[in-house]
Amino acid sequence: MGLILTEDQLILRDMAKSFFDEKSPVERMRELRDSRDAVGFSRDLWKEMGELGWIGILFPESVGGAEMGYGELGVVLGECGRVLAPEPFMSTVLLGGNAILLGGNEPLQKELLPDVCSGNRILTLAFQEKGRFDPYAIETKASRDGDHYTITGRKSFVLDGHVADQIVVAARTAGSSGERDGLSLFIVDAGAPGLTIHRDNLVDGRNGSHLELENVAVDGARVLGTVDAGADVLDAVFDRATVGLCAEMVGSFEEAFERTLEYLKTREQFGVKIGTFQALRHRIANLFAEMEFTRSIVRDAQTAIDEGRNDIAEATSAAKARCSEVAPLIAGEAVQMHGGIGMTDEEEIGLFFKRLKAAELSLGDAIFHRNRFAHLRGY
Amino acid sequence: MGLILTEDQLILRDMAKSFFDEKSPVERMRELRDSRDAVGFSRDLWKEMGELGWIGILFPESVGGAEMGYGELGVVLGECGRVLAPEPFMSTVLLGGNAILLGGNEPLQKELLPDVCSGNRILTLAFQEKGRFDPYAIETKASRDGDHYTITGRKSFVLDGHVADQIVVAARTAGSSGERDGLSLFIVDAGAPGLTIHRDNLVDGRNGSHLELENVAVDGARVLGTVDAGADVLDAVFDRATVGLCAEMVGSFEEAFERTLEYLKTREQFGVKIGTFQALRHRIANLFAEMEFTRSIVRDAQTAIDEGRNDIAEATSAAKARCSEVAPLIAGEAVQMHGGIGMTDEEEIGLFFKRLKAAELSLGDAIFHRNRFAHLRGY
Amino acid sequence: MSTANLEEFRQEIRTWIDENLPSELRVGTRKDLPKKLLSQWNKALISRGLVAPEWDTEYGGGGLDRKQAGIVKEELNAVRAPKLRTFGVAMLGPTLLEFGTEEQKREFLPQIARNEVTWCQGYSEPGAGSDLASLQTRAVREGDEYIVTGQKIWTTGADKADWIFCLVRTEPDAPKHEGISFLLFPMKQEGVKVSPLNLIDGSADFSQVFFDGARAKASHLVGPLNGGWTIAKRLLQHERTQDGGSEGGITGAMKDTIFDLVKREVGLDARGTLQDPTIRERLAQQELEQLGLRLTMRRAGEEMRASQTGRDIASLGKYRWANMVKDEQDIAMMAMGAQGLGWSGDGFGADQLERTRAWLTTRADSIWGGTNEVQLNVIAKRVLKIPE
Amino acid sequence: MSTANLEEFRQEIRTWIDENLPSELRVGTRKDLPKKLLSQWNKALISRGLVAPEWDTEYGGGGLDRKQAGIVKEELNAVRAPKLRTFGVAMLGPTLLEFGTEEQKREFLPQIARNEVTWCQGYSEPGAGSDLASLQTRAVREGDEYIVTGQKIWTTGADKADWIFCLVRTEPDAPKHEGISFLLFPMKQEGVKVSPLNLIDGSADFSQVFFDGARAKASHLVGPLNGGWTIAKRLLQHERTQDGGSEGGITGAMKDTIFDLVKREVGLDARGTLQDPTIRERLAQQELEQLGLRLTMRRAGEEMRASQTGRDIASLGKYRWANMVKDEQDIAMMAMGAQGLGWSGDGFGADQLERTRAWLTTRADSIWGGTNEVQLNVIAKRVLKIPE
Repeated sequence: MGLILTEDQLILRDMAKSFFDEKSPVERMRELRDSRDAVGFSRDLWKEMGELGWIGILFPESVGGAEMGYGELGVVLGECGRVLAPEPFMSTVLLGGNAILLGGNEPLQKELLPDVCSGNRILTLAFQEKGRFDPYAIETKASRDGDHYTITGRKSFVLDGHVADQIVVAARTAGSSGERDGLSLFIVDAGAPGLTIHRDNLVDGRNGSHLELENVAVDGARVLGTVDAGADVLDAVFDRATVGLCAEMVGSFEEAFERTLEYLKTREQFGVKIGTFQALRHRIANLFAEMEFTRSIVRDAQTAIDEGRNDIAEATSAAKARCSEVAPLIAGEAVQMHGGIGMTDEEEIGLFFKRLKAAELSLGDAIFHRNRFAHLRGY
Repeated sequence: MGLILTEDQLILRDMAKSFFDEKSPVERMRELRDSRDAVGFSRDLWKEMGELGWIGILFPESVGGAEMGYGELGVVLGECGRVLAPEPFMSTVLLGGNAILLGGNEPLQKELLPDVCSGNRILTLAFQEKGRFDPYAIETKASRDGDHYTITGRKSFVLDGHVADQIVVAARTAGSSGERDGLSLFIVDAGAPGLTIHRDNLVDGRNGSHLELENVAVDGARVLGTVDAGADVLDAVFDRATVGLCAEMVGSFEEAFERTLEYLKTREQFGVKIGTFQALRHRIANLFAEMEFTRSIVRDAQTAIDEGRNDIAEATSAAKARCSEVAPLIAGEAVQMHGGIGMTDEEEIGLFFKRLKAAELSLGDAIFHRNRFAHLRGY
Repeated sequence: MSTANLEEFRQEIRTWIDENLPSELRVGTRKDLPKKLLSQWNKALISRGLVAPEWDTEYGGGGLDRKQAGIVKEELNAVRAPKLRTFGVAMLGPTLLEFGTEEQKREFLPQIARNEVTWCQGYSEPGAGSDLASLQTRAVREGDEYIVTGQKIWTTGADKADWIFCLVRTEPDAPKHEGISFLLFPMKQEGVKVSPLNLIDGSADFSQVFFDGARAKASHLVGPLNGGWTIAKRLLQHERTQDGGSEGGITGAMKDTIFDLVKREVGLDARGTLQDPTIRERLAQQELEQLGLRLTMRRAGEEMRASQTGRDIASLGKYRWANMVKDEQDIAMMAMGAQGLGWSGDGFGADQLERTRAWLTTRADSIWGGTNEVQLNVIAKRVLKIPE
Repeated sequence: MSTANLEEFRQEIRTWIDENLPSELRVGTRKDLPKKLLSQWNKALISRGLVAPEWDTEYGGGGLDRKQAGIVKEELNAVRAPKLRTFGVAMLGPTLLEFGTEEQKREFLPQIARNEVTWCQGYSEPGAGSDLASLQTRAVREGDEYIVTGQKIWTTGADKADWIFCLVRTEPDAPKHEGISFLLFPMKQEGVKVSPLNLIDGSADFSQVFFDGARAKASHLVGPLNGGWTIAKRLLQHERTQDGGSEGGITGAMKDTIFDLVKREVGLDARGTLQDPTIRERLAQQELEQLGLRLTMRRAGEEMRASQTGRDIASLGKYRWANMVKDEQDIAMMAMGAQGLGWSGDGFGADQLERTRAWLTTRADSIWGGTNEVQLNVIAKRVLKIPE
C-alpha cells in the first residue's frame, strides 16, 4: 500500500462523498444538535451505512464484515469529517468494536459483531476517568466473586453511552492507578443493574455520557483479553481508534481549509478580495504545507496497521501528534480569516472549529503523542 | 525608579551614544577580530571608560566607584550593545567585579577594586565546566591544606581569561556536582603555578578561554563569601550579570531591528520597496511588539535590583527568558529580511546575529530561565 | 492638588467605598452578581458622581482632575469592584465632550452620568468589517430630520439599548471617507428592527440592526456633516486603549486564575512542579506575556506623563492582548482535556463549562475592535512609518 | 524492462559498487574525504557511464531508463556513497537536453558526463535577488560573438569553474521577462574577474563575478534569442526539486545525527529519556517534520507516477525543508550551550565547531534557491490559485 489512494479506494471515496453530500450536509448535524435529538445521530442513516458495508469494513467476513483495512475505513471517515457526520464510528467501530475484535473470543464476536456490522447494535468503550488522556489512570475496581466480577467506579467521556447496547468497561483487577498492569476489560450490558448512564452534551454537538457503576455484576465469560493484561488489548484499540480519528480530522480540516481558501477568493474588503493581501496569502500557504505533511503521515499510519508493520505505535503517535497540532492551527486561522462572521453560530466554520478541538484533545493531545513518539524513538 | 529613563540617565545615554559612535563603530570590533588582536579589545578605550566613571558605576565611592545602579549601568551596556563593543564589562565588572563586591571583605575590595574602576585591572569568573548553563554543575575540587586551598580541575568558557589579572574560580569544597551546597569561590592570580590558560576564539569575535588547574594553591584569606556556601554569592552574581547582559542584548537587538527597518524602507525588489510587502510588514510589526515588551521587562529587572526588591531572581529570569527568546527571533528575521547580503561577512547584520546567539545561550538560555521563573512562581 | 491633599482624597474615597460597596460585589466583573446589590451600588456611584468622575459637574460628572480620577480607579480596582462602564460613559461621552455642541452635551451627558439611558454603537456592517469606511447605511435629510436606511451588525446590547450612535453615509458620491456622518437617534421607534446574533459560544449579546426609514433629529448629528470619519476613528482609539489596558479581560471575571486552574487540573509533583513540562512552559510564557503587556502599558503611561517621545503603542497593546487572552484559554483547554469538551450536562463542573465558553468567546478578541491584521497594518504604517 | 530483469540489473550494480567503491568513502557526502580515493571513484563512475546515468550513450551518458537509474540511485544511497553531482550534470545537462541544439549537446554533454569541464551558474545580481528577472548584465552582438558586461553574485565555485551558463539581457527595451537570453561562455578569459565572497560561516565558496567585455560565441546561446527566461525558470525547477527532495542536506554530511548529538550533549536519564523536556519536544517536532517532508515527497512521486492530480508541491518542499534544516541546527546550538559558541581553539570539539558553522551556513537555506517569501508567494498563486 502506498501513500496515495488505490483505484478501489478512489471509487469508495467518490461513493462516500456523494452519499454524505446528499444525505448528510453539515446542516443535518446542526439540526440534530439544536433539536436536542434523543439519539444524537440518525439510526436510519447508520443502518444505510451498514448496508453499504462501511460499518463492517474492518470486521471479518464471518461476522458480516468486509475484512478490509484502515486505508478503506479512513476514506469513509475522511468523508464523515468533511460533513461533520456524528454517526457512531468512534464509539461502535473504533473503540467498542475494536475491543471485541482484538480482545474477544469467537463466541463473543459471533454474538455481537454481526449486529454491529448491520448498524443494529451500538457499542462504546468506557475508560476515561480524568480530564487529560492517560490510558492507565483507571481507579474503577472490578473484584472477582465466583464466576462473576463486580465493578464499582465512575467513568466520564463515554461516547454515545446513552444509546449503547453494550459498554466495554476498563477496570482495575490489580495494581493502582497509573500502572499498566492490572487492568481488565468487561462487556457490560446497558441495562445491567447498578449501572447508571447520564448523558452529557459536548461542545462539538456530539454525545457524551458519564457512568456510575455500583456493584455491577459481569459474567466471567464476558471478559475481553486476559484478566490483568487488559492493557494489551487497550493499547491496540487506542492505536487503531486514534488512526481512525486522524482520518476523520484530516477530512474536517481539509474542508475547513478549502472553505477558508474559497472565502479569501470571494470576500471583499477595502475594495479588493482579501485573498490579495500578502500576509494572508503567506499564512494560508503555510497552512497548506502543514496540511499536506499531516495527510502523508496519517496515510502512513494507516498503512502501518494494514501491513502489520512493527512500528504501529510510533506511526500512530506521529499521526496524532501532527493532527492535534495542525487542527487548531487551521481551525483557528479559519475563524480568524472569516472575521466576525466566523464567530456566528450560523456560519458553519465554527462547527468545524469546535469539532476539531474535541478531536484534538481526544485519545491524547499533541503533548501526549509527541512524548510517546519520543519515548518510542529512544529519547 | 520607573520604567523610563530619568533625566540623568537620558544625559548619560546621550554621552555614551556619542562616545561609542565616535570611538567604537561596529567596524572596530571587526578589525579586532580579523587582526587576531592579542588582547581582543582596546585597553586604551577601556581606560577611557574608566576615566568617564562607567566601569565603576556599581562600585562604592570608597574604591573609586560611582555607587549608582543597574539603571545607569544598563544605559552604558545598551550603547555597548548597539556597536558590539567587546570591552570586558561582563568579565571584569559583572562577573569578577560583582563576585568581589558581593563576596569580598573590605581588604580584598580595597586591594582589587580601585584598579578595576580605573580600567587597569581585568578580572573574570571561571565557573562553567559543561556546555549548557547549570550553575552548580561544578566538579573542580578545592581541598584544604593548612592555611591554603589546593584547586584541581578544568574550566571552560572563561571570558577574557587570557588577559585577566585575577580569576575568581568556583570550586567544590564539599558535596558533588549539581548540588548547591559545598561550593566555594577563590581569587586566583593569573600567574599562579599550576594554572594554564588557553585562549579560545568565540563565534561572536569575543574572547573565551579554558583553564587547567593542577594543584593551584590559594591562600585561605582569598576566599570570597563563606566556604561551602559560595552559591549564595554566585547566585547573586549571576542574577546581576544576567540583568547586565540583558541590557546589552536589548541594545544589540534594537540596533538590529532598526537597521532591518531601514533596509525595508530602502531596498527595492520587483520595482518597489520591499517594505511595501504586507507579509514583511506584519512580521516586523510583531517583532516590534516583542521588542517593546522585552525592553519593559528588562528595565523592571534593573529596578528590582536597584530598589532591593525581594523578587530579584524572578525579575531576572523573566528578563533573560524574554531576551533569549526575542534575540534569535529578531536576529533571524534581520538576516532573512536582508536576504543574500545578510549572509555575507561584509554586511554588519551578521555580526549582530552571532553576538545575539552567544548572549542568548550565556548565563542560561530561555529554557533555563523559563524553568527557573516557573519554579519561583510556584508551579 | 498637592500630594498631601491627594492622600487625604484617597482616604476619603477608601472610606466611601468601605461604606458603600458590599463584600459580595468585591469579586471583579462577573455575570452572576446579585442584581439587587448591583443596583444599590450603581445608585451610590451616581450620587457620588463617580459614574463619570472626570466630567464636569454641570454635565453630571464628578468634576475630578486626572490624578483624583486615577485614585478612584486604583481604589476601586484594589477591592475588585465590578466595572459598570457603559458605551455611554466610555465611548460616546468623551466623543461628545470633544466634538458635540453645547446643546448636545447638556441633553445627553447627564443622562449618561446617571446611567438612565443605555446606548449602543452602530458601526460595523455585513459588507464593512475591517474596512469600516465602506459602510452603506444611508441617511437622507428631510426637513429637520434624517431618514436612515440600512443595516448594522455586531451591535452589542442593541436589544436593550434606548439610543444608538451610528455611522451613516450622508454623501454617497464623495470618496468613501468623506461622506460619513456621526448621528444619534432612538432605537425604540418604528423603522428599527433588532435581530439577535447567536455566536459560537452560545451567547446572543450582539445583534443585527435593520433600519427602514428610521428617524433622527438633524440637531443630533455630531460634528460637521460628512465629517464623521474623524470622530469615528477617535472613538475607536478610546476602545483600543481600553482593551489593551484592561488587565486580564475576560479572565478577571473568572472564579480562579489560569494558574489555579492548571495546577488543579494537571497537578503538582512532590517538589511543587507542574506534572506536565510542556503545559508548565506554556504557562510561564503566558505569565511573561501578561507581565510584558502590563509593564509596557505602564511604561507608555510614564512616557506620556514625562512627555518623552515614545512610539505610540495602543495598536500593539490591543494586538498582543488579543493573542494573550486567546492563548490563556487554549492553555486551559489543554489542561482540562476531555473535561473541557462539555457544552452542558452534570459530567462537567460549572467552572469547566465556563472556561470552555470563554475559550470560544475569546476567539473574537483578535477580530473585534480592529482585527489583528488591521492592528499590524497600523503598527507598520503609523508606528514604524514604513511607506506603503 | 521486466521486473526480473530489473532485479538482475540491481544485482549487477550492487556487485559493481562492491568492487569499485572503497569502504572509506561509504560515509555520505563530506568535505574531508581522501582526494585520491575520490578521484578513483570518479573514474570508475565515468567508465561505467554513471555520472549521468539517464543520458543517451551518444552524449556520454549511461543510457539507462528511469527505473534503472532509480535503482542506481537507491543502491548508491544504501551504501552512503558520496554524491558527486555537479552543476553540469544536475542543472545544465537537463537544460541542454531540453532546449539545446544538436551541436550544443554534442559539444558540451560528453565533457560533463566525463566530469572534464566544471560549470558555474550566472544568475543572481546585486540588484536582482528574489526579483531575478530584473537582472542588468548586458550581452551585445558583435559579428558572431556576444560581448558581455555586468556583474553576477552568489556564483558557486566561480573561482574554479571553466565555463559559465549565464542569464544576460539581450534586449534592454523589452519588458523585463522578454529581453533575457541564456548564454554559455568560458570563464578563463580576459574580461572575466572573480572575487570570492566571505560569508558569516567563514566560507568563501561563493564569488562575485565581473564581466568587462567578456566574449561568448553566438552559437553558444541556448534556446531562442530573448527567450532565456523560460529556460531559467525550468532550470530553477531542477534546483528546487533537488533541495526539497534531498534528505538531510547538510546534515547528511555530519559525523553524527542531531539525535546522537542531543543525546550526548544533554544526556539521558535512567529511563532513557532526554534530561531536558523542552529540547526533547523540539527534537520530536524536528523528527516529525523530517517524516512529513520525506513522506510527502514520496507521495508526490507516487501521485505523478499514478497520474493522479495532486497540487504541485515543489515550492512547498523547498520552503519547509529550509525551515527544517535551520531548526535542526538551532536545536544543536541549544543542546551544546556554551560549547556551541566556539569559532576556533581547542576548547571545542571538532564536531562542535562543525555544528556551529553548519548553524550559520543553513541560515542561507531560506534565502537561496528562492527565498521562503518567494516560495510562499508561489504556493499562494500557482498552487492555491488565489488571484493577486
